[in-house]
Amino acid sequence: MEGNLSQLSYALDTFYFLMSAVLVMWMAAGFAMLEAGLVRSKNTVEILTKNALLYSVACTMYLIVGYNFMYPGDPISAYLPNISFMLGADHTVDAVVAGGEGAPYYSAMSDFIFQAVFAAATMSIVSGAIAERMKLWPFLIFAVVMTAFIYPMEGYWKWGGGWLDQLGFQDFAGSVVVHMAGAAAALAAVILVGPRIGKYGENGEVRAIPGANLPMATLGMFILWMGWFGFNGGSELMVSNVDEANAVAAVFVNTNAAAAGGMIAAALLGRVLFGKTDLTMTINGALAGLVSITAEPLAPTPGLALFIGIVGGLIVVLSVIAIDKMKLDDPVGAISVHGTAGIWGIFAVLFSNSDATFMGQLIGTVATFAWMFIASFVVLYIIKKTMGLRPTKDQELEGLDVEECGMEAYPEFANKN
Amino acid sequence: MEGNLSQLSYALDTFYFLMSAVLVMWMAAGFAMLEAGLVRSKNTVEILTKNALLYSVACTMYLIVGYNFMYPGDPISAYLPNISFMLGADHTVDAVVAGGEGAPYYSAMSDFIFQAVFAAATMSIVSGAIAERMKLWPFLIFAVVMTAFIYPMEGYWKWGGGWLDQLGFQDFAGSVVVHMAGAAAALAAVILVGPRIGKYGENGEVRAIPGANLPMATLGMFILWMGWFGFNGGSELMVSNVDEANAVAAVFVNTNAAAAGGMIAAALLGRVLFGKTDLTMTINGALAGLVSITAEPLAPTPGLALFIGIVGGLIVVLSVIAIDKMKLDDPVGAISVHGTAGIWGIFAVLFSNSDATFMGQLIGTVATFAWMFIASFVVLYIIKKTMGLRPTKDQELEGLDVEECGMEAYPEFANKN
Amino acid sequence: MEGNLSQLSYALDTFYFLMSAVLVMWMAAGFAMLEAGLVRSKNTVEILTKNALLYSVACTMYLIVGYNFMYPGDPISAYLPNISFMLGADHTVDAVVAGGEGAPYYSAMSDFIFQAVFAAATMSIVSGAIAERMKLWPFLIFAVVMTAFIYPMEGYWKWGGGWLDQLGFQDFAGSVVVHMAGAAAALAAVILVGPRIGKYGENGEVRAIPGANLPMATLGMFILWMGWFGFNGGSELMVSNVDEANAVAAVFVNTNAAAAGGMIAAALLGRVLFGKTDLTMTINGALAGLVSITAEPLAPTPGLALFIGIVGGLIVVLSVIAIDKMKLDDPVGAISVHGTAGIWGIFAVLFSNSDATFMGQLIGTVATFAWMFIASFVVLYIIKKTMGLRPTKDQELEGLDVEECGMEAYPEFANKN
Amino acid sequence: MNLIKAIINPYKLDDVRDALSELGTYGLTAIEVKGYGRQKGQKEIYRGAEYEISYVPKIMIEVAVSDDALEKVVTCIAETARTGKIGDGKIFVLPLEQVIRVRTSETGDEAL
Amino acid sequence: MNLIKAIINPYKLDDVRDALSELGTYGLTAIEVKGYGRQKGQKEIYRGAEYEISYVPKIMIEVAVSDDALEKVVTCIAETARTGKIGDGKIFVLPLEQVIRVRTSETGDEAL
Amino acid sequence: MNLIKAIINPYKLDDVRDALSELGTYGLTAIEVKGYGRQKGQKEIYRGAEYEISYVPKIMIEVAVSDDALEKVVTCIAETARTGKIGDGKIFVLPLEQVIRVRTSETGDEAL
Ligand SMILES: Nc1ncnc2c1ncn2[C@@H]1O[C@H](COP(=O)(O)OP(=O)(O)O)[C@@H](O)[C@H]1O
Ligand SMILES: Nc1ncnc2c1ncn2[C@@H]1O[C@H](COP(=O)(O)OP(=O)(O)O)[C@@H](O)[C@H]1O
Ligand SMILES: Nc1ncnc2c1ncn2[C@@H]1O[C@H](COP(=O)(O)OP(=O)(O)O)[C@@H](O)[C@H]1O
Repeated sequence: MEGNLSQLSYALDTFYFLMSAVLVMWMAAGFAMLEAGLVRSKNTVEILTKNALLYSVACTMYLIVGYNFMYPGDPISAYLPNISFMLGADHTVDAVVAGGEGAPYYSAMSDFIFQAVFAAATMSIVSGAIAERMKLWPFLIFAVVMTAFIYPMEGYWKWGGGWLDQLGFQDFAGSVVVHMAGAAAALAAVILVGPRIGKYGENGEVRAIPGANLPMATLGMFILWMGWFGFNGGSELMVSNVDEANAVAAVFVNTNAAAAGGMIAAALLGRVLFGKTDLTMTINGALAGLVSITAEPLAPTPGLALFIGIVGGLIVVLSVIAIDKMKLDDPVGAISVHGTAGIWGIFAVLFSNSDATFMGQLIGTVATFAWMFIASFVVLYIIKKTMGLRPTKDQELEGLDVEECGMEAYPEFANKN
Repeated sequence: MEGNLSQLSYALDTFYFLMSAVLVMWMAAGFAMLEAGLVRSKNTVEILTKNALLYSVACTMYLIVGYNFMYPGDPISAYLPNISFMLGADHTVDAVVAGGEGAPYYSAMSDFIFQAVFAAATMSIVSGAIAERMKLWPFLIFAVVMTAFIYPMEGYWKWGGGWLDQLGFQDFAGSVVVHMAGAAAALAAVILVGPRIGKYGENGEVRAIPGANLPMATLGMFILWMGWFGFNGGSELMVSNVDEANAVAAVFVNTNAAAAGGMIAAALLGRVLFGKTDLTMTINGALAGLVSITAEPLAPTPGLALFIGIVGGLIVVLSVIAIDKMKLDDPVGAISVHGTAGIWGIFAVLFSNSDATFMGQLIGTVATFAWMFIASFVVLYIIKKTMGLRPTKDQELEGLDVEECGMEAYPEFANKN
Repeated sequence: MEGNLSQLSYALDTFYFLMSAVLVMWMAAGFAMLEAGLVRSKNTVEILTKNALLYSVACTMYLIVGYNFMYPGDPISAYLPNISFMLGADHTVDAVVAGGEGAPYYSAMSDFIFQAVFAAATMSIVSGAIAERMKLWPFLIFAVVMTAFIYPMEGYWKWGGGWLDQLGFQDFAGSVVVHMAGAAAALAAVILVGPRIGKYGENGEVRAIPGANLPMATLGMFILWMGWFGFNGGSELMVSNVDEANAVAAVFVNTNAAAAGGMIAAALLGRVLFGKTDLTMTINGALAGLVSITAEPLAPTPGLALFIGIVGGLIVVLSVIAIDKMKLDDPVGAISVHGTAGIWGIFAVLFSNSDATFMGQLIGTVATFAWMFIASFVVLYIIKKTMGLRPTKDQELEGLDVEECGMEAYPEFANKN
Repeated sequence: MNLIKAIINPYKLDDVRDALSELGTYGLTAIEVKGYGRQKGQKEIYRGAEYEISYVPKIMIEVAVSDDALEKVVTCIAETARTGKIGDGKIFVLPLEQVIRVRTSETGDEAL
Repeated sequence: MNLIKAIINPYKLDDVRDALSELGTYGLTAIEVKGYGRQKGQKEIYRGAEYEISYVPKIMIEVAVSDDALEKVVTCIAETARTGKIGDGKIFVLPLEQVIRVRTSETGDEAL
Repeated sequence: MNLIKAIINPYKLDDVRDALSELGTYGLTAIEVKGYGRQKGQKEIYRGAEYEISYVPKIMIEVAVSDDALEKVVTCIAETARTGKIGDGKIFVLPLEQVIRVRTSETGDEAL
């Protein structure tokens, strides 16, 4: 009887996990649509191919080794996890029914799928930043290493119980562990691959390169927003009692509030700065709000969550402009949305979570950034020297779609200039 | 033990609520795609921006004051709620475990998010009706008042336990409280803002202005349909026992049946009237079916639900034509889909719900319409006289995208005529 | 107390079923976007109309008679089910609480909606294969017969407990019962309707007819992938205890792994064969992986699931080319994705499910194929002789959109050649 | 015979066509073009970077007319398309050596 | 030299191109245009309101040819594009004063 | 007066426009065209079937110029558009009988 109850509770938590995983998997479509909408039509097929394949590569590599590397049975040290392959067996009924401290309360398989889509999300951040000028297969090879080792390494440090966790670094759903981490890798890639032809004039002026399909980009934002309920909501890891259910609900409310605040703030700031309401900035604002709250979507009151989102929305607009000024060409604003806003988010934890310390957050952020940036830089550098990262000038002018995929995204209407 | 069971039950109902909220939030994307597909390309960015921002504004205002205004702790009277700000604490374990009459059985936070997305849906209805000719910020200012007070007021009358509820007015998930209410506000807006340039010829003939991207519009319909399972399904408010679970399942079946019936009926009627199968009418038919069943998706047999949807689908086609003849320019058919079909739906309740009375339904409909129309009209009139609602003739001819947002939706292919 | 527990468990299973149904319903949008993206713009409105209406027709016919025909109360024989109309009452509390063998553990209504969307999926497979050249209403009339009788008949043989089930034929979620079945019907339609004008040159060379909107097609793939978690995950039929929860989680992991493997394999093979990475083949690869694992997503280890998907991805590429060589014009590759990969999937069951026998799988596949192909062929042949299946040469050259629907998908930019 | 090429504002196309029909000139071919001229496209800002939508969307219509019709067709187009604002466009007249109607192989004025 | 402008049905483009290649004329430029003429676009209904897709989508091809090639190129286009139905289109021949091949600065017939 | 029709590579459009402005020629009309010529589009494979993107996307610019400006405008366009690679395009010069500025009814050179 009691056993049946814990079984039912196990079932509910597992189901909650699986639904969250579905929502996070859906974010892959969001990134794909967002990026496909913000590039020029001549590079659309290629970015779609990248987004589709990176998701598959991430899930595959994470299954083969990444998951175990991030959550090792017997880590070598608090800094270094351990390698092993594929997944183990799931929890037995007895283990669950036995109950007591640390008894399993949801399926290990559901945990894997939820974690796997996080790895894919991290990689999706990179694809947007290097859009329109990086070759497909070199990118995918990077994705292999990234999702098998680079991301799982720092993931282990925090969520795998490594040194950052022991140090008290607080990151609920991954403002830094996922988002800023992805942005750091993106930054390394952007530096190594360089800006798109024509993005910066001789006299160093910044040139606008409008995206070809803004409805698509807007759809991408809505998909990401929807998926984020799974991203943050699922990160509570349990829903099966009153306190946990309240917690998950609070996470939903705060996540939504921060996104709303970020969008409104970015739209208003854009209106003030540019005299018009920039839809792409509005989109970035909502995403920045989501990233900002991801580090601590539970503890804040909805009012505070709204505030955290608003600041995130303001920051992202300024960050996009600043990063452009630094001649770092980021077509979709990935570095600003996931990086800058992620850093804001990690420190905003201090407002509401008393377990967080300034030093802890600082060290966690710096360490994660350093690892992700350096490791990505090295791997990409090797790829650059071996297969090369960038297509030829002519290929880039003609567009990567025909070059890489031999087809056009809109063969009947696009005019490729 | 017993306590654990009620905790688990609380968790399930809360989770069910949250999943429903996610689906309803997703409807915001549906409205955005539907409207973006049915306008001309030169007004696409602007309608997307409106849809994105109105969702954020609605969630924010509803959080700050709307929710409390609609569900006041201490209402002033059955006609007038009361003002208070932000959300209170969630339910305690003790209160839940204590059980007994009126013991809380799901998280208050989950209730809020579910209610908030309803407020956003109401506002989304307006944006479609005034597409292509209303300035962005005046629209958003209206959205602020609408979601903070106008909608919550009549929401209080019925769902907040106000006079319409006491009067026995029956509206399960909001055919009138949400949909017709939104349509009434839309009607006020359409009258004040006037038709698009060129919509009606000198000799009063009605001119067609085809939407620029029908796949996008179709996607919008599917998204809305999907979201409606949360909209109606979640409105049962409980799933945690056999009767409730059966009820939610019945709501799913009936909602789907009504949508299917509405779509088929509208497609056939269009085929008969126009000689061709009008996709946009087919889309409207499905949505009209959904709106029609929303007032009572539980009591009808699936057969009756199918019938209610079919009638809704027939009505919407005739309504679209009639409203056009009245020179009320509604580019997406929002008034017909949400208003006309909503009224049909509220009276269709009489077929299956014995608690409903003709007078009750009539009074509820008239009162809601009157309030929504008048209040919206007044607010919009003030905005019109102060900041103005409409862009200049040249701006409208050139398109609102460049005027309001400084960018084009499809810069590489659209030809703006 | 015990009763409450079984009630709660009933509620959870029902809710799990409903969420799965929502995901499968969402697949209708996936098929619509996939097909709308892979046809030429001049046939886009028509394919969207087909996809929208076939979903409604399927749900309606399945409600009226199809469901009862597939799951008859008193079948005539193991080969022949029985006809009856509409749905019966749902389970009573007593029946559930009574417990014991075969006590109902989830709502019958939730079962219906889950089954209904399967019928729609089967029909969606056909619409893609005959895209750009089959008249709308004849297609819909076929959809009526298909979802009312043709599909339910073979569905009864297996899932309704008919002879194939008694024979030990194993098909977890429908690699054959749904997917290959749909492909068989599609094949009959493709043969009867013939290839698109210009698809095959005089000298028999195969001409490419690129799809007009690849981002749309990619979105379709992601939607289908997402929906498949409901398609396979829901087919476990229960989640409410540790073993079942683990099973559902395993299904999620395997489904995702197979899709990922299929996509990567197809992309690589395409790269090798064509020298470029064909996005449409990459999409087909993911879908083929999903179809392949659908016959047995539970028993395999994730590693085996990955392998099954990989083979599915390789097969689909070769199949698409082969079927084109046989002058069977299948614009979206439906026959290869659902048919060829489905057959692979049904035999792949032998790797992991000891209950499956080679003969059992063979007979089940052959019988299902034979029935679906012949029955569909006959019905379509009658329609062809009476109303005709194909528009005139001029209409086809001009495009079906204007002919059938009187409107264009992208009136402002498409150039119809 | 002559070929008239007129560059006009897109929203004037229907008016011009109607005006021409009244003159009895039914045939014409319209082409979407981007115009650069005195009338500058506005400066816009996209994600913080300035860019000029430097062209203005225009429609170019081509009408083949007989010598004696030339005069009135040109004036007709000019008057209908005129708004007095910069960007009204231009009309070019080119000599036309031969016209063939594909369907009938008629040539010269009969082919118009 | 002459510039031939031919307005044809979109689905005839490939045939015409092939036919011209056989004549040894490789170069041409194709432009998507909307045609108005005897052939009326059909009346359609959108959401209950009538509208005429009053134009017909056509392709205009421009081919520059030497004087002696003119004759056979025109006939070739006309014959390939002809279906005998209204809407077959028209061919215009304009005098061409000069041709320059940008790549090599060749002019005149060599530049064709 | 003359009408210059130049077929150039799309990414050269801005350069050509800037070059012309420096010459003092502000007005021009740009048209998206598909070019067929020596420069063949590549063979591609779509779902296993070969197809040739047989055209190359080009931009055709039309500039009306006075007789004395003709020379330098043509050279200016040719030099700016030249890359030396096949596909650089062609420039055609046609006689222009008349030009009218719609807004002011000015005609002839003043209208340019
Ligand atoms: N010299 C020219 N050659 C070709 N087209 C021109 C020329 N000058 C102007 N145009 C076309 O005429 C349009 C209107 O010219 P513009 O100077 O803007 O207005 P207006 O001539 O009325 O002052 C331009 O957008 C361009 O398409
Ligand atoms: N006077 C004209 N000037 C320019 N283009 C014309 C003229 N007359 C016809 N056209 C073009 O030729 C196309 C075919 O003409 P139409 O009259 O429909 O067929 P046909 O000439 O074969 O009877 C039209 O769509 C239009 O693009
Ligand atoms: N005879 C012609 N008539 C019209 N346009 C032509 C002709 N020959 C070439 N063109 C145009 O010029 C473009 C460049 O010509 P191409 O032969 O490819 O390069 P190039 O002339 O530099 O060798 C072609 O794409 C086509 O648009």
